[in-house]
Amino acid sequence: MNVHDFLYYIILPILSISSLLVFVRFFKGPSIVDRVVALDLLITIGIGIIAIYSVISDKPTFLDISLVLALIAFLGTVAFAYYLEKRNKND
Amino acid sequence: MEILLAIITGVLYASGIYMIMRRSMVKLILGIILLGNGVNLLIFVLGRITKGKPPIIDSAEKVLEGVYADPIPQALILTAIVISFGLQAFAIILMKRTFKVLKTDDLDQLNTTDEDS
Amino acid sequence: MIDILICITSGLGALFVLLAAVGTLRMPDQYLRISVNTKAATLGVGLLLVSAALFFLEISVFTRVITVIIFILITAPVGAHLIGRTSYFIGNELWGNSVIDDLKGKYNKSTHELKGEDKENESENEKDSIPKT
Amino acid sequence: MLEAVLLGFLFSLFLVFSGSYLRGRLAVLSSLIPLSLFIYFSTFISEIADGKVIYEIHEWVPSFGVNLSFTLDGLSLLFALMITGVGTMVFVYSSAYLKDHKYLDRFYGYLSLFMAAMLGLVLSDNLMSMFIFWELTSISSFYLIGFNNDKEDSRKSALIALGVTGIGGLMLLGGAILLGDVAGTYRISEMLSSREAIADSSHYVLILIFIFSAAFTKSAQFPFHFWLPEAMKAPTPVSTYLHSATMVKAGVYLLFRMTPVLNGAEIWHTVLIVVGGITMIYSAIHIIFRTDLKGILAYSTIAALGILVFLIGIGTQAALVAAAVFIVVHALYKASLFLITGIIDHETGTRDVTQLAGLRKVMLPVAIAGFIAALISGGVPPTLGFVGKDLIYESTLHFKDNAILLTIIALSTNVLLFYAGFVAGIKPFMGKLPKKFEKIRLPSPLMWVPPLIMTSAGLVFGLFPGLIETAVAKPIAMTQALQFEDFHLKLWHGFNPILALSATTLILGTVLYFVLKPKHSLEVTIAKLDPIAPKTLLINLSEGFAVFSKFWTNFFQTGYLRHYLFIVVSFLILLLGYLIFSDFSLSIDTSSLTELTIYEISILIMLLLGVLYTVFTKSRLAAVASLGVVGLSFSLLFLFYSAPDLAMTQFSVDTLTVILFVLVLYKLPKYLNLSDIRLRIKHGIISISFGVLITILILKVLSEPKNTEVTEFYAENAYKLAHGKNIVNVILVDFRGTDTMIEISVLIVAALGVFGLLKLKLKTKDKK
Amino acid sequence: MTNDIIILPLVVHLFFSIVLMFFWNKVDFQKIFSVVANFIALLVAIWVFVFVYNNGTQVVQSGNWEAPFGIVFVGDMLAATLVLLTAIAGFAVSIFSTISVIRARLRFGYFSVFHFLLLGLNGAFLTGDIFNLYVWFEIIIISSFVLISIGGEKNQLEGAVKYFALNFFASMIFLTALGVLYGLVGTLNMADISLKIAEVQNRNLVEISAVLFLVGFGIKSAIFPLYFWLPASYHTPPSAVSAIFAGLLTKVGVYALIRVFTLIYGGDGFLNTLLLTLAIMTIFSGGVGAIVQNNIKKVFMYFIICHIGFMIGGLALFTEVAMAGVIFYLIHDIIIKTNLFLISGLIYRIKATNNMKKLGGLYANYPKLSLLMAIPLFSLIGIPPLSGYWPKISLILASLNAEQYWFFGALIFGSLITLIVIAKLWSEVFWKDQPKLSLPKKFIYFDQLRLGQKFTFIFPVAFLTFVTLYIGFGAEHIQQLSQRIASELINNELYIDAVLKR
Amino acid sequence: MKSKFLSNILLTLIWVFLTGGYEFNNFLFGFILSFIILWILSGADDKNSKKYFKIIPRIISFIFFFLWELTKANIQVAYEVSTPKFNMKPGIVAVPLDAKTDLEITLLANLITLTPGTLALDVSTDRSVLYIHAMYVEDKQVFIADIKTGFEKRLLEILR
Amino acid sequence: MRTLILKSASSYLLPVLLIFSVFILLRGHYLPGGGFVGGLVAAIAFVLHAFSHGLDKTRTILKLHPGFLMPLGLLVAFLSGIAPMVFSDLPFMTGLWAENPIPVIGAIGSALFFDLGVYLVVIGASLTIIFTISESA
Ligand code: NA
Ligand code: NA
Repeated sequence: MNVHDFLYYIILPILSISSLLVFVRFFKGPSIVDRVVALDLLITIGIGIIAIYSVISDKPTFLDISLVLALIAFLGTVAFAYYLEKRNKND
Repeated sequence: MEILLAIITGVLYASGIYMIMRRSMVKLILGIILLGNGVNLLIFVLGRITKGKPPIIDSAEKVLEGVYADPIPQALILTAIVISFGLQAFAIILMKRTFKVLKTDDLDQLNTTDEDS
Repeated sequence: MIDILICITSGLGALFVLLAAVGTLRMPDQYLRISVNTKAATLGVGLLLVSAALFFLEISVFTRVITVIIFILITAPVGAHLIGRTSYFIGNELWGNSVIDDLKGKYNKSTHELKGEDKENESENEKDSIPKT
Repeated sequence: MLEAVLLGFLFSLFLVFSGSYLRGRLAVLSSLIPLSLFIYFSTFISEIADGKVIYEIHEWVPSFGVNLSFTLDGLSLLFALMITGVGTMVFVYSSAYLKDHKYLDRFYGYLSLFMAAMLGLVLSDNLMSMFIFWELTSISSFYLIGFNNDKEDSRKSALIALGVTGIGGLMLLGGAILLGDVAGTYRISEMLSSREAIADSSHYVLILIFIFSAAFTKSAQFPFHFWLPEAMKAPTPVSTYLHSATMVKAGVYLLFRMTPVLNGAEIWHTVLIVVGGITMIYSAIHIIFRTDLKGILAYSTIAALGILVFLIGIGTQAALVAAAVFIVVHALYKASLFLITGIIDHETGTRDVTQLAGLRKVMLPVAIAGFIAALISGGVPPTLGFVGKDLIYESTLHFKDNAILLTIIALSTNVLLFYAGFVAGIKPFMGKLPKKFEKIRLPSPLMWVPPLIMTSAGLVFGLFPGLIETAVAKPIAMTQALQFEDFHLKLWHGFNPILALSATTLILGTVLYFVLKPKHSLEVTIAKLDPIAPKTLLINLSEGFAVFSKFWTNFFQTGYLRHYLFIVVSFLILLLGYLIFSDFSLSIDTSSLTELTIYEISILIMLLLGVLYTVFTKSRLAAVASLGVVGLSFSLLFLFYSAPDLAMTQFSVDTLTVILFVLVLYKLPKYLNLSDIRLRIKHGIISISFGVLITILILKVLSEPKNTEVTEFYAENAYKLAHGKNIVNVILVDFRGTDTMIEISVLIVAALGVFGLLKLKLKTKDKK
Repeated sequence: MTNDIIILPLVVHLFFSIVLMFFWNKVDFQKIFSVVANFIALLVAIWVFVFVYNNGTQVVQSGNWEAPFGIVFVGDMLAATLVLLTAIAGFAVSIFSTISVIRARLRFGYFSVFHFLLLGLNGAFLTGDIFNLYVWFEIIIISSFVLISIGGEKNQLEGAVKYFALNFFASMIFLTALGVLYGLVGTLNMADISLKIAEVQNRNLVEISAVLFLVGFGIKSAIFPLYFWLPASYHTPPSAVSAIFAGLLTKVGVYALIRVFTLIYGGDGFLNTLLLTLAIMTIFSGGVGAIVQNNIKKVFMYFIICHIGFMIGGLALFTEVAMAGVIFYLIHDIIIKTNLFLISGLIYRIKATNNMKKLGGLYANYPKLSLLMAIPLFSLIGIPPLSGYWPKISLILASLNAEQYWFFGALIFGSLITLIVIAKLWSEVFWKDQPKLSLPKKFIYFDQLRLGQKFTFIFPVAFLTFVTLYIGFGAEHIQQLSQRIASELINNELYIDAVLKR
Repeated sequence: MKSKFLSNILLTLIWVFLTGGYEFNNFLFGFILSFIILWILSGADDKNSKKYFKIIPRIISFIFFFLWELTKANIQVAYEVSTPKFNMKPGIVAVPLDAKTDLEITLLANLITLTPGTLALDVSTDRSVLYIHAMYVEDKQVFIADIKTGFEKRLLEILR
Repeated sequence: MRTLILKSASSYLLPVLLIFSVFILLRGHYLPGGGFVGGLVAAIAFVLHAFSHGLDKTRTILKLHPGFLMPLGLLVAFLSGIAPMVFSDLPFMTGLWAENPIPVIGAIGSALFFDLGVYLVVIGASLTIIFTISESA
């Protein structure tokens, strides 16, 4: 088994399963906070997936996408927090 | 894979259409977004998909050769995404303003302009 | 050699990510979930990025990976702080087995001000009273 | 001739800008226009009587074959003289009748517009330009009927008249176009040579339907006649001019004109005789039940028009000559009677024949005119009416089928017309003058001289029928007949069945006049039949149609967005479903498809769940957050499928949208569970069907080959020619840079819109 | 620069919308500038028209990429004509806007967005690329969204929501069609598509893509049963906005249908039958709707729908005669519908209402103005020899020749309804005495305006009326033009040859 | 001036790292670019910075300390998450702050958050107290002492 | 939001993100990126700043009204589009390229200016939209 196969057959599936698990939390909630946290985590995992995928497909430039993802995920969290604080109620 | 993508596209269309037929304006906009995503996916899939070969010429090369993804649908979708973003942003604000003026987001109550006056 | 290193870093990374995922699923209250996922995921993703850097072994990739990691290290805790604070603010309860809650009654619901330690004793007694501003 | 036609138009145009000069006394000067035209056309009489036909062509829209080509022959000359002649009288009369009317200038404007249009109509040799003038007469009639536009009645009548003649106009258009198509020309004079081709054409019947519809509506034939009594709401000069003497005869004119072109088949004759016959009898009987002078005259006009159509239907030379003469007769007496009625109305304030009596004592000249008019109308010798009546009987008696029946119809009609003429022309002047009318004085001569002139003309022509014979009858007969047979008009034909019929008419008419007194009760009686009258039927029909319209419109235009979307989507499903299942063959080459991997599947599952969660969650915020999941999944998908740019953009945009949403959401109320379950199921079915169709569609397209010429060009030349290696970006900024330029403009406009929507708050005074 | 002459209208509008954005707050400057810009655009459009008329179809390959690899702009006679009409309508409406649109709205980018709208229209007419057409459509609809909602009044917002939702849906369907088409032929250049689609084996899929286009464009052009957004929204914004919408927005949908169905899907039996059926229903529904309305703007709106049916039906007949009728009607319709909405704005300024029941006495008080307004009204009906009459000759002839009696009936029905409803309108609004009503006091009535302001109100109406009169009395020129366009459309090889330089 | 110059250099370096091109031109471009950005942003922040060369060893030792804490605590959490029963004693603890500046407080809070088991929830408005959510609060005072002598002290050594 | 942590974090993030955005913009012709994403990143940087510091503070930093960036960007794109028409009698949007490529960015041409225009427009439009909403929120 070479690195490629290792990443392809072991790492990526683990990451995929992780994201599905997180999605379960997203689905369950119960608070909107949980969902926001889950979304944030999903994106973080997405960054990991991109990193591994850039290795698999030998395209280092994909890593830049992960930076964009990280940046925007952060903004999303900030916005949700902003909203929730203003709204002051659990929806 | 294409079959799954086709099904997902169908689901996106169906969901989008279902949502835009709800009474809540929020759902209308959610529906619009879903529909927009569905359309993008449709163009993408119909442009034929290719894995792991982005339409980027290697730094050492001068032409793109072999198997590669069709860049045209990508460019089209990019344009469509940006346009949809503009429209969606506008729609969201329209919703806000409408709620502010009409005090409701129930679309069924926005039915006076069709009446004769 | 480098391959083994890649396997180790990526394996650990994936493991931490999985850990974060399980933690997020299992932990009993929001604060714990936030707590768990912020670090585990940060560490995990960091390791995954490192494995990518190891794979390419190019200076440009290396700098890029460092940038992403630094960025995540800055944003993840700030995000956690924001959402954790918000969670408290909107009234999400701590897990039943929690032992202490120093924050209780410290937030002013209308001005969003947070009191410091000194005034703890006064405020704890009148936690729901409307503060004079 | 163009100048002659244009003169009226120019005059009315002139009045728009300087109408105020034409008030009061000066008004009578405007009758110089028709008068000069009358004189102008009179100069052609001798030429035309010699059998000459004058043509004049002005190119206008040759690509349509529509040109202003005029022809002056016996038929058009007769009408031109009538139009200008009666026109002169009416112009003069109006100057007194409407002396102090605020809008006298407008009135003259419309009137001369009408006159010009009518002249154009009868002079046109081109069917298309004839149609144009035809429509203009309808429009000017609309304005004239509605002249007293502050009264709702007038407006309504104007509308009815316009509606009925409007249908006819469109039919004429259809007929003209078809005829032009079949004959290869719109010129009537040239159509004659295609007579056979037209009769043999598959469109012949359609052409007849069109032409008949046009003629019958314009000339108030049963069952379209009802607009004419309605049109009597117009000021009396208008009734005189348009609705008895000229415009209503346009239909007759059309039939006359088209006779040589179209009368090749039996159906032509049958229809005209039947319709004309019914119209004659139907409206003649109606006369008995009327007490309003104008009502009586209106129905007698319809009857007269019926006679004309009937005669054209008979179509023998005698009948056509009879029709021609009758046109003159009718114009003279009916116009006079109308003018006289106008005088009575003007002076006494009533047109109720049961109240009018003895007026000869206060307005003798009017009474004289009325008397002569009644004689002409009754066909009493030696008036021209007698000549006309003779000719009618002659043609019915000698018709090949059902001669007796036709004669009886003609006789009954004539008797009733006799009665009508006497009631209108004689009765108001006879008997004892009621006290309330004693103070009445003879009005201005401008009013009573015109009827006197016209009736005298009727008398003179009666005494010298040769005048009419050379100027009217023969030239017209020449325009109609394929083989002209010579004839002579005479007062006295000797004792024959025709004379007997004429005598019978006079006797029966006189008896009827003395026996039958107009009574309101009769009017009430006939009113009972109103529910089945064509007018009522049409009004009911149009009201029913209005109800239906409302239903139809409201059925679709409910105001509910979801309803609109539902229809639109259903329609699309219907079309797509039909097409997809009409050729349902899915042959997907699975080997050409990309393989499945676990990470793709998990991303797809996440995408799917995210979408479904967005749809079904009860929390708006959760739905929005779920969109974030969808965006992420998309982004990863795009990455896997070699679209890094898309991945970046999709994700950024989705997140930005989510942020916008979040910023706005807290101002909005929570979801309410608004739609009921049945609606949701209905919409669910529709949505799912659509989704399924889209899926099938995608699979179908994927099973087809795709042309890659353009893609290959980009792959080959992106770097060489456009200096870029990221081909997607090269497409965006270079190959298809224009798209991008507009795309960012869209973004700008959206931003401007957002800015305006949120910042702009209209103050109350700003609101319009 | 003469090579690129046909895209000058685009350059002008884009440039001026940029400039107008820079002078965001200077309303008076914007007014002058916008009118000047539209005047320049008008001159340019005339130049383009004359140039194309004399030199035939012009092709500009943007980016110097030869077709089908880049985006081409194609100035054929149809496009040049529509560009000219857009310029005429735009010029009139911009003048009207300076006086009729309130300052508050002007301060929020009205003119800039207005120029973007005109830019979009011109682009849509000129482009030879199907995706580029989509993009132009989007700039059109976003501008129209902004214009329809600017000011944010209750009615406007209600209308805007529906307008938005259905038009967005239309765009999505358009994109879907595009995706399917691209998936089949792999090209976006319309001329190229026309050639390559002939090679597609699966004709069923070709028809499906056509139907998708039909629905996408059909919504925009307001055909049955896709028009509902129009009566829900067109009357809600200021009249100047309604005017440009009425004149050009639905017509750009018609244009797209014409272009696509002549160039790409020419003469398909199923499609033509479908189009014809829809046309008949459109005429019927529009006509029937017009009967019901009491608001003059709404009456005009339903006539927009009704008369769209005329054009769609003509397109469906797919003969040169019919097509000439369609083009003539299109030319007539753009000017007349724009003018009618300007007129409704003028009436509103005079009486503070557009409701027929509340209106009256216009003829008594404003006789000359009334007669001026009567001309467009009569032209709408098609009173000969005014402009609406001529195209009917071609349409009727074509329908009878094709033995499409239902369509013929629909034409007659539509014309008759127009006649009756307009006559009713005339009688209510112009003839009837002004009913006694409490009128808003704060409103600035027409009478209270200064002479110059009055002139600014009337000039655009008079200008468009003059154009209408020219179309009517100069019908020979218009018909020759229409026939030329029709022939170019039916014989689409000319277009294809010009674009692909074959 | 000095701090600005330093930020400028820093940004230029980031640019060069990002682009991975080490030619003079790229340095120049990066310098100009960051100069422009700093110019645009001028007025946002004006903190003085000093003694760069002294603190580098401290930074390095701090990084190792941090990594150690990170690993240690992660294992702890891993154990917690992967075993069926929870042994946690969570709670929110108010920790008085010695850190004063924005940067100090922020860094401290972030570092605390990044190490497992603790989450810096918020800083009181008067900046006197940091509220920390912790998974294991056996004894509040011990916990506070750990934080103050561990992270805070080391961090302040670097920053001051 | 009154949180010190976010506030100071975003102050430090802002310049880094801006530099990153320019990076994304410039490399677009060779690698994934370009004006649109670059512009979005820049816009997001400012939005973050606005969330933490308040709009007014961000405005003072930005100096220009974001609305001004829209016409400016469009003008840049427009000029790069018509430059070939005006200067070289070439069709609209024809690419003009400098002889020698420079490092990092690669060949300098009108396409680059076009992308710069896109970048500015995207910043302007996004910020206009978000700022407007925040203000009225
Ligand atoms: Na921690
Ligand atoms: Na170019």
